[in-house]
Amino acid sequence: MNEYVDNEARKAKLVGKTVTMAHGAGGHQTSELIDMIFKAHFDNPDLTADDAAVLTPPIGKMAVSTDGFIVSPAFYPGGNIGKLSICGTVNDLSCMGAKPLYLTCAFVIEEGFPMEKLEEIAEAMEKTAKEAGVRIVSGDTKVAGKGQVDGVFITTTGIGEITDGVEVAGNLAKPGDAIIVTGDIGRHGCTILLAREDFGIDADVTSDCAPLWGNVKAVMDATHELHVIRDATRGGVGTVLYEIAGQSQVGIRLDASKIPVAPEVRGVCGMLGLEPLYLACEGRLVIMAPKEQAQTIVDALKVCPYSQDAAIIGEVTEEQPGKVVMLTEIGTQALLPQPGGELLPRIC
Amino acid sequence: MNEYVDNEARKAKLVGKTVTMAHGAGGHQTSELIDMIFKAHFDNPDLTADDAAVLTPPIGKMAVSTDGFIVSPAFYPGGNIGKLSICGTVNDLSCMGAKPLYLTCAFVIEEGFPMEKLEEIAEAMEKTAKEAGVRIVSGDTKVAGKGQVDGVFITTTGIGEITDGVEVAGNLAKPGDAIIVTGDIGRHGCTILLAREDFGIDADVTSDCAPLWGNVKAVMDATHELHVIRDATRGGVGTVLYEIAGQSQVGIRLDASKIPVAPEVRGVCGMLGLEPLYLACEGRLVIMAPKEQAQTIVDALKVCPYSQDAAIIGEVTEEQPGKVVMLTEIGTQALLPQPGGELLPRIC
Amino acid sequence: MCVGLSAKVVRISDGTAVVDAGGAKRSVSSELLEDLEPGDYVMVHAGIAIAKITDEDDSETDQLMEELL
Amino acid sequence: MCVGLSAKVVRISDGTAVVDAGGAKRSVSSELLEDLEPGDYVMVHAGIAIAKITDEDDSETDQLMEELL
Amino acid sequence: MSEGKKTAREIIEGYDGPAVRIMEVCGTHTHEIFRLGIRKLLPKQVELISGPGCPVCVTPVSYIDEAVYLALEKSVTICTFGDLVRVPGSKKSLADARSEGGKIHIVYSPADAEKYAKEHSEEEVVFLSVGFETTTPAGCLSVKKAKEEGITNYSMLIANKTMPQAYEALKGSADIFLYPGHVNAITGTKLCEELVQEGVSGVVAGFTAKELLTALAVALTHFQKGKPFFVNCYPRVVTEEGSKEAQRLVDTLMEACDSEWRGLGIIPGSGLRLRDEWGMYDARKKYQVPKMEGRANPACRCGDVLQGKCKPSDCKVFGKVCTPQHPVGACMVSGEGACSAYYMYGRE
Amino acid sequence: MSEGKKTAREIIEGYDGPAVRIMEVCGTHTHEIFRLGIRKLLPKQVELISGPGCPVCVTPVSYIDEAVYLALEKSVTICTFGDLVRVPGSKKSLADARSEGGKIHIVYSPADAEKYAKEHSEEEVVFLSVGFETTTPAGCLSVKKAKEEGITNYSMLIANKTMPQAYEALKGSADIFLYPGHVNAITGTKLCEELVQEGVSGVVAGFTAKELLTALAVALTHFQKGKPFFVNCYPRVVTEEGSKEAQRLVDTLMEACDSEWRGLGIIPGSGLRLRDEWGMYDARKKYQVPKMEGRANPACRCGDVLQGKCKPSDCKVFGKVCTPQHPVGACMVSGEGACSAYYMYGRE
Ligand code: SF4
Ligand code: SF4
Ligand SMILES: [Mg+2]
Ligand SMILES: [Mg+2]
Ligand SMILES: [Mg+2]
Ligand SMILES: [Mg+2]
Ligand SMILES: [Mg+2]
Ligand SMILES: [Mg+2]
Ligand SMILES: [Mg+2]
Ligand SMILES: [Mg+2]
Ligand SMILES: [Mg+2]
Ligand SMILES: [Mg+2]
Repeated sequence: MNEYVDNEARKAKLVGKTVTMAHGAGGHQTSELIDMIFKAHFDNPDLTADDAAVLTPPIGKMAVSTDGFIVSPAFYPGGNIGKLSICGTVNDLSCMGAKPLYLTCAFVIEEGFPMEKLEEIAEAMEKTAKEAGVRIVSGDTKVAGKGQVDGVFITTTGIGEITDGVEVAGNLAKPGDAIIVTGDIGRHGCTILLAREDFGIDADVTSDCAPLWGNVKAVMDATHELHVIRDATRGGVGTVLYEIAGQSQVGIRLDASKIPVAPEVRGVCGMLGLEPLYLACEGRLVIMAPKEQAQTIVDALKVCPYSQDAAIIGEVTEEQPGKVVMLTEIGTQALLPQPGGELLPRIC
Repeated sequence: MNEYVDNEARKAKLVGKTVTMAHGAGGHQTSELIDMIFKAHFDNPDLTADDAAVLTPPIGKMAVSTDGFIVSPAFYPGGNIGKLSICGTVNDLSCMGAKPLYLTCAFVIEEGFPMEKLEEIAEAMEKTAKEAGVRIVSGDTKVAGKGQVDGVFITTTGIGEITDGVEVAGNLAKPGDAIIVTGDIGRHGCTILLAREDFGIDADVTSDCAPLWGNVKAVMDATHELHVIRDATRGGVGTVLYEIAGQSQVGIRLDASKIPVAPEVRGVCGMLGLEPLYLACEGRLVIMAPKEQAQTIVDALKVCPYSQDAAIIGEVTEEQPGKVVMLTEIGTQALLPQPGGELLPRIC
Repeated sequence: MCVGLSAKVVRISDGTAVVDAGGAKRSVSSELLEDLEPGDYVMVHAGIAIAKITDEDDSETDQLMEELL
Repeated sequence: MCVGLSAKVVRISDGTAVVDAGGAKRSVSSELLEDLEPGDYVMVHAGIAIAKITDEDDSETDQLMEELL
Repeated sequence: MSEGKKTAREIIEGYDGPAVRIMEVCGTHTHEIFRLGIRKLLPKQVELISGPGCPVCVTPVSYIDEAVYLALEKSVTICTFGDLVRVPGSKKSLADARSEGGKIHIVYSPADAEKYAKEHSEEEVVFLSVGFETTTPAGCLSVKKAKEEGITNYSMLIANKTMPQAYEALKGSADIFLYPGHVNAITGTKLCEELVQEGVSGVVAGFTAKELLTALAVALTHFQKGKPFFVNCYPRVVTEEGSKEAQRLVDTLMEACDSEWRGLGIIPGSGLRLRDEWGMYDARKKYQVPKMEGRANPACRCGDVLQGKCKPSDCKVFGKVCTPQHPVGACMVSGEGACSAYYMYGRE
Repeated sequence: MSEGKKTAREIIEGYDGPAVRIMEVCGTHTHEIFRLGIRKLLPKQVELISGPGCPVCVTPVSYIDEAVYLALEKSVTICTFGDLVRVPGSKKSLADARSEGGKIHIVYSPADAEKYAKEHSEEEVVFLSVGFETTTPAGCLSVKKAKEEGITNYSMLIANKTMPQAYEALKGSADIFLYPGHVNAITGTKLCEELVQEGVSGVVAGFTAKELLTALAVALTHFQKGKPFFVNCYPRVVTEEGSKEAQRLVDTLMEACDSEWRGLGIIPGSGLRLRDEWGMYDARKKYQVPKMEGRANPACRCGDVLQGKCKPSDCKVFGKVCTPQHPVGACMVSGEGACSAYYMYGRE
């Protein structure tokens, strides 16, 4: 109750305030900003105010991953850059079969950025980190001059503990593996595109952004026979599949009709001449595992949040190593074009 | 020899090229950029192309630190943002008495940034990481649209192994401790100020930016009786001393005449009405240890690169906890003003 | 040469139609088409409805095939 | 009210003097001072040399004290 | 779906008539034919040629140079379909111009460009008007609207083209034209019917798998009968008359002119320009754009490819120097370009 | 150093004459007196009052409002000494304006502002001309240069002030004035000598520790003799005549006007403005800056502080609401301001 009152008081102090160069100068006001927002949300026994956090290392092997987040706009249907920055790194760790333990976050904030927005971002980070079971242990705040950065950038780095007996990697796909996606694809990329560009398109699409350690754990609990787990972020499922095909030197055959795509996403893609397979997801995994395990995995996923729509969308083949082939609606097979370059809406 | 030829060929390919949005789209060209520049410099057995690096965890306690680097300009006398981004995190780990083991780096690059500049940055990172004995294990590259970011930002996160038996922290300063700085102060801040702003001042000042694990190790080898080690970065020595005085609830007394400042830095500060104690250093430590150890520590530092000018500049006292007092040139004692806010040159 | 999308008209107001494709809505020019009504299907290209579509799917090809054989 | 810095003149060219303070050099206006020569000491404020200094340090105060006592 | 249409597919796969060259004039047809792997269904003696129906592919180098000039020299905001962003000019693409600070704004429609101009009265806005009969009306509507609203900072850089002259020019290149359904939606079918008198056969095709297969089946069946023919296989969209409104609109604002087609040279009367009374919306006049010499890469055989004189793989630089990531010619840029399609779908 | 001057210090510490109020007029004196801890040397009956000699402290709220108006409403580039950036206006400081996108450029000298204007002919540049006799010539030189070079995008927002009128106004506030050496370097000593006739005593003081102590010793020794006096204790810089060139320069370009001093109100004839023939360099005229009402925070007692009527710590908001980080009045902004000095050096 008392905490509630304090929290309200804290929030009230943020109203109308903005981040200033002084908040980035390393003195009193830097501490003030950290206390007012970051400590209020991230506090835990491992969080340090010192130069570095002192932590108990993971047992066995340790997974480490870093990602910078520069999403524009920073707020969009289904999330914000704060949530994204936690999910991105939690998911990268999860994809190595690693339980996320610790997270660091470094903020670069534009002078004039509203404190209330920063509060929203930190709130989302707190919530998402909690859900993922990961502790924020160290942070950094830099303030960039007006125009030197657009809004706010966040870089997170995660440390995870690799569960014994599970070895997954992009080069371990085997012919005969089934290919599973954990839900409908392209929602994050579609959401951002609509939020950023002024295409005048109105569609009820929200980002799929979600922390997926729970899903990976469920799959690993169901079977240890797993070859590849990958989150289909930048470049979407299509890019990830080409990467894996290359790393593992296998062919990949997708059944176009099995790939889950929300009708709205399909509609937007139709208008803008885009292919959903190349739109980023931030809450979808691509999993490759022996065909025999496929249904077990899908069943395990279907009972987890964020993966009720898991589906088997294709298989790994020996033919055409390095390539991704689509089984089309007329029963032919055609190469999926290699992704490349910036995603540009087109009219022809 | 052959590698030399290849490296020349690689570099030749970068001439006149710039980073494009396509390099950030996550497909083929992203890999190309990573291979052409980052892998060429950072390659080592622990560096991953996967979502996360898989590493052997440190023994005992682990130190983790992150920092974002947004220095403008990115190139300045004595270094560049690449060198800085390694030094900053290596030094933060070192300040915890932790030997730096692993480093991740996340780049945010502005569309149009010259490849040759990126090459120079990566080259400096390679060289500095090697010197510090740390391995770059994972990276990330994002490309921001023109104007969305100014040049290049780098966030590094480091993992270190804490040597048994050493415990240093900002709250461990004790009355009677001697205060040591490892060299002349304010050079980095002064260099950046002159490089960034057009004050028309011409001074032969170079950044002090340096990786200091070797110096910390030398000190720890000389004595385990250490209380505080801190790198005097943002806000300079003055800010760091106030922080420690607050965290340890002690007073600090400095002898103004003992503080090493290069004459050029003093000259620049004279012109711009600035106090060298508030100018950032990127290669200077503040060390607090029992008075009896002070000379041993200084002697150990004087034989290391980057700390030949180490000096005892004051002592920790019981009086005026939380405050920093200066012994002035007329033998009086006066409070050092509390640092705060942006560093602004002044005429009055 | 022209990405065309068949979409359903959901609203009309002078010269403008709001069309819907799978839930993605956008307002497009309907100046080239007369007598458009909500429920009609149109072919949309670059922000204008270029043609009214008589069948909402490609089933008319069945008839073409019948004629052919 | 005015941060003043005593600096040594190292170069002169019409209306402008390059002054040196501990190795930090900057060109300042010397329009307010006549007959400036390299080696002279000047008081610099906001980019102009406002006065020539007869003594380069504050030792003249010794004399003042002597007179006083 | 495929079962229902076995008959069309059977006709195609079972075709045992004389050798026949079918030119799909439309880039979207090219794209769909590749996506669906339809070429694999064709007997040897049926050859599909990808014609000049991709506005990007036929856009001359000089046009890009003009746009780059406006962006960089005149500091104009360029509004464009995404398709044009990566097309190489003599020295720079629009993506290059953007990375040098040029303002390139991607729009879904000319109407959006006009709206952008209205909302950014402090900027000079130029829409890159390319395309055939289907696209031209949208550009004309935007100019009409600008006039109605008194918008003076909006104009178009026009490279619109008309198809009939191209059919004439390419008469000898194919036995059957697969006419672009959306062009015919505007122009109607009369012209195509008239071409039958000149011995030119063709079918109007829609864009779904079923429509494409049906059109091909119809074309091959008729071809075997030995007489020139025309069939509208897309009657749900295409009428005999086409869109009178669109024809009237374009005729009010524009008049025919000679026009350069990349690779094909100048085709008399195949272009459009704004009539004199609409001259203030003509960016070339408004900004006195100098005549550009437009040097295409001499290795590029786009022109021959467009005329069916050679296959993309016959071009020396195809797939080596010229890739979708680093396109040399326009046919490699557009997803509809024959070279791009050949490359992406892995056809040699 | 301190040993050599024991005599001056002894005189000060041993002073046993009547109670005496000494006003250090100059902000730099205030700053140095605090930095050196000189107040601690003074016997009880010697009171040091910090007068109105900090240009920032006496700058009225309305002046900042005018500058903010120019930056935000007229999109002018403001060139300013760093000192003014954080001074609160009625609603916004220049730092606030900058964080809202206003262009605020910090310069070392007015000459640099003029140079900036010359090199950025596409911008309108306004220099914020504040300061007393010492600083005014630099502004005049910049205007003269702009005229010579035909620069038309440069002008000044003028709030320059002259000291003699202030001495008159403050006559009753102190027994002895510590005259600001650098003002006297321009004005000479005649005026101060004349004030002796009116019973006003004073010494011209330099800025080193030795010079300050000497000046105080001289002042106290003379004061004990009971007669009004004047001594130039800074003869190495200050002559009787001052700088004729500077006086002539200012007189050529400027004329006296009434001027508002923050806290003191309007002092007739204490301000300067450009003469009519230089009106094109007067930003108020050039941009028709409307009259600003300038509401200072009613709690602020800056005016009383400047007149020695109260100590900073007598102000209700001192150190609570009003801190150097969040200054309420101008005296808390400048490092020279009495409130700031009291706060930073911890005097109550
Ligand atoms: S492969 Fe490239 S260069 Fe060759 S014809 Fe095609 S577009 Fe032109
Ligand atoms: S403490 Fe602040 S509000 Fe009070 S007089 Fe000083 S500047 Fe004004
Ligand atoms: Mg990562
Ligand atoms: Mg943003
Ligand atoms: Mg990632
Ligand atoms: Mg990933
Ligand atoms: Mg930090
Ligand atoms: Mg750190
Ligand atoms: Mg930079
Ligand atoms: Mg740090
Ligand atoms: Mg540190
Ligand atoms: Mg990454």
